[in-house]
Amino acid sequence: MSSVTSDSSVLAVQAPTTNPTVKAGVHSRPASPLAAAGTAPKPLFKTPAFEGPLDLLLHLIRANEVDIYDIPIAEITQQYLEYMELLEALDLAVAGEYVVMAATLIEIKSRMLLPPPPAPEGEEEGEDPRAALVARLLEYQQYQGAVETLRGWEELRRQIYFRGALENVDDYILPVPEGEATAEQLYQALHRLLAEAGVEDRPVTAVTPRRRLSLRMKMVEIARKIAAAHPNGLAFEALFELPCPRYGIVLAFLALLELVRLGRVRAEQRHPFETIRLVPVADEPAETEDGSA
Amino acid sequence: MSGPAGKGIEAALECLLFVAGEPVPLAALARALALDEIATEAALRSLQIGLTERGSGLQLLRIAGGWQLATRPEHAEAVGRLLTRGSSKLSRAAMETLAIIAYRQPITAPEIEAVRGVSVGGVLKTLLERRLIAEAGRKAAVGRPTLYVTTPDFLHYFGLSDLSQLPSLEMDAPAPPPVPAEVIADGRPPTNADRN
Amino acid sequence: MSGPAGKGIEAALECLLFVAGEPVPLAALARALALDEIATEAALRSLQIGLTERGSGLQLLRIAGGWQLATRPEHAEAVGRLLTRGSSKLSRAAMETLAIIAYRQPITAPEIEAVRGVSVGGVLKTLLERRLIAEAGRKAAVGRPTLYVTTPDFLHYFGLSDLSQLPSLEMDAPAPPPVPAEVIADGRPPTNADRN
Repeated sequence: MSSVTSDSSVLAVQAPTTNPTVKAGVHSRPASPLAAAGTAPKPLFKTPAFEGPLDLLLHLIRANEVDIYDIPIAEITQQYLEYMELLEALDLAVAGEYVVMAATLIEIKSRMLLPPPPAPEGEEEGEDPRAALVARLLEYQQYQGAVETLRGWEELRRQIYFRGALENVDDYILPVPEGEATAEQLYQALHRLLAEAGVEDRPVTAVTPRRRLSLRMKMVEIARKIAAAHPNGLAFEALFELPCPRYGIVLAFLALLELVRLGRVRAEQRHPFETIRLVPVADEPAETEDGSA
Repeated sequence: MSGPAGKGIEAALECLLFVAGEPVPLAALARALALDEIATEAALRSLQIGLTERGSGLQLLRIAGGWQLATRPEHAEAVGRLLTRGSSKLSRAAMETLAIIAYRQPITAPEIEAVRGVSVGGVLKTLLERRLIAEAGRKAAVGRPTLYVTTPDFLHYFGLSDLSQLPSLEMDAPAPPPVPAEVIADGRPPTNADRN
Repeated sequence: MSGPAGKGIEAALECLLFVAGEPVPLAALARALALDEIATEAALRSLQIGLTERGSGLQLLRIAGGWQLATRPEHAEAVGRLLTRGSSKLSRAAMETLAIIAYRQPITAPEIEAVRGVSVGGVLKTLLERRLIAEAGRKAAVGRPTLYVTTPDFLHYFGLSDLSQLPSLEMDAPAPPPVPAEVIADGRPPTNADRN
């Protein structure tokens, strides 16, 4: 019970310390303004799931102990896709955001295979295809560090309790001041609420359950479509059943790329600007595992 | 009585009485302190004397059903000046809940929750404590849920003379059907992550 | 400072802080006591020290822009036994979203989503509901998206007296990644961590 902990002038001075040279993923924990001497924040519990694609990528970067500024894209992409498969195996809905990131990774990977474009005058070299992603990861990592600190402070703060709110004190319930809020405000509140609920001018939205997305399922679906359109071939545009969410488009495109890469589908375009047609590669009818028959 | 342990118990008692905001039965205090009732009562009396001796603004009262911390009457004037400032406005959650009750009374908590899409237990407690709503019997339905109505204080708060002065709801669409909670959230089924 | 008048002021302050149950700004306390702010602050500090010296279970904190009485952490266990209900902790999604808003406010949902890489609609609703964030107008951009800021309740939740107490954002390496302008422009003097 030192007098230090309750003196607010000291509390104010206990501002977070800065330490600019911390290693990736390791953040010094600044003291909470409420921190009593000797009370360390409790360790954080580890959640098994990830908070999105950036969280997953940072995890893979740390787990592989690779330099965030020199990410081995091929390797990390491979592990990322494996993790996505794992999510599906756990019967978790793989959110569209993971799929979008997969597309980004694959794009970066392919750009890194290409020779770099000629550098503009006066510049040493072209931009690293990974630069934008690295910037995002770094920014996100900053906030993760802040979250760790805040989590500790939350824990400390929860060790102290306050008096029930003013209105809980029976002795001191005074008549509420007249005109504190207007009936108009009340009316607005309900209107806002009903508008949010979609009953005002929009029809009540039908809720469709989020479907489980799987690259493999999409590949099967697309392979079937293309096979069915044989021998004319399927128009590229026909792959996408619009309107559909952005990740749906990305997923279909990824599935198509994968089918092309595996040599199961060929894309043909007779003339520039003409519709791209997709035809099955039926050289080896035996190769129909994975449901492409 | 006032050794280190004794002081520690008194300090803990002070905390308990402070957070409770209502009379706390001796048994509940003893349970929270993991002490027997005799030791707890001794500590209460010691705390009571201590508060008086050091001229605290607070006093420890034994009233119906338990023990309660309260302000001393000589500071009523200052307290009155603070409270009349009307510092505590209704939260948005309270306002929305109140709006639903005002327009659809008598109404049960599950019915309010069907519109708001979140649980309203805490908000109802606040509104009851501020006497803006009151209980009005129970609905003849499964679980016999409590019905809520607005009070005269509600009218006073909003400067209305009676309920007929509430602005009429001009809906473009027919009266609000019970909306599934999923629609009120942003169209996605609620997940644990969203709920905290 | 601790003459009869001084003690009387401290006792009155104790009453005010006890009754309010929320952070009370210095100005409101001064008004209720009919004192100037300098004398009121002196009395607050004196009360703060007095509580500690006599081993009270309560402490006086400067939090969320005001002054508030609170229990001392060493009694958390006993208080926890008395209070059956506890508020739920924030989910990780909520924490991340809150951190981004705290550092870059005012900020829109699309801007938050750009940082987190996932949609935040449901999380924002939760944070609004818990009054940790509030809407603050709309951004003059395509679609006029809503801007979000943190609230005094946010400060209170983490035990901060103001936003300057937020932990500084640390970069992991000396190379210059793009530091968002908002971080530097939030009124804090830029630190080394910001520059690197």
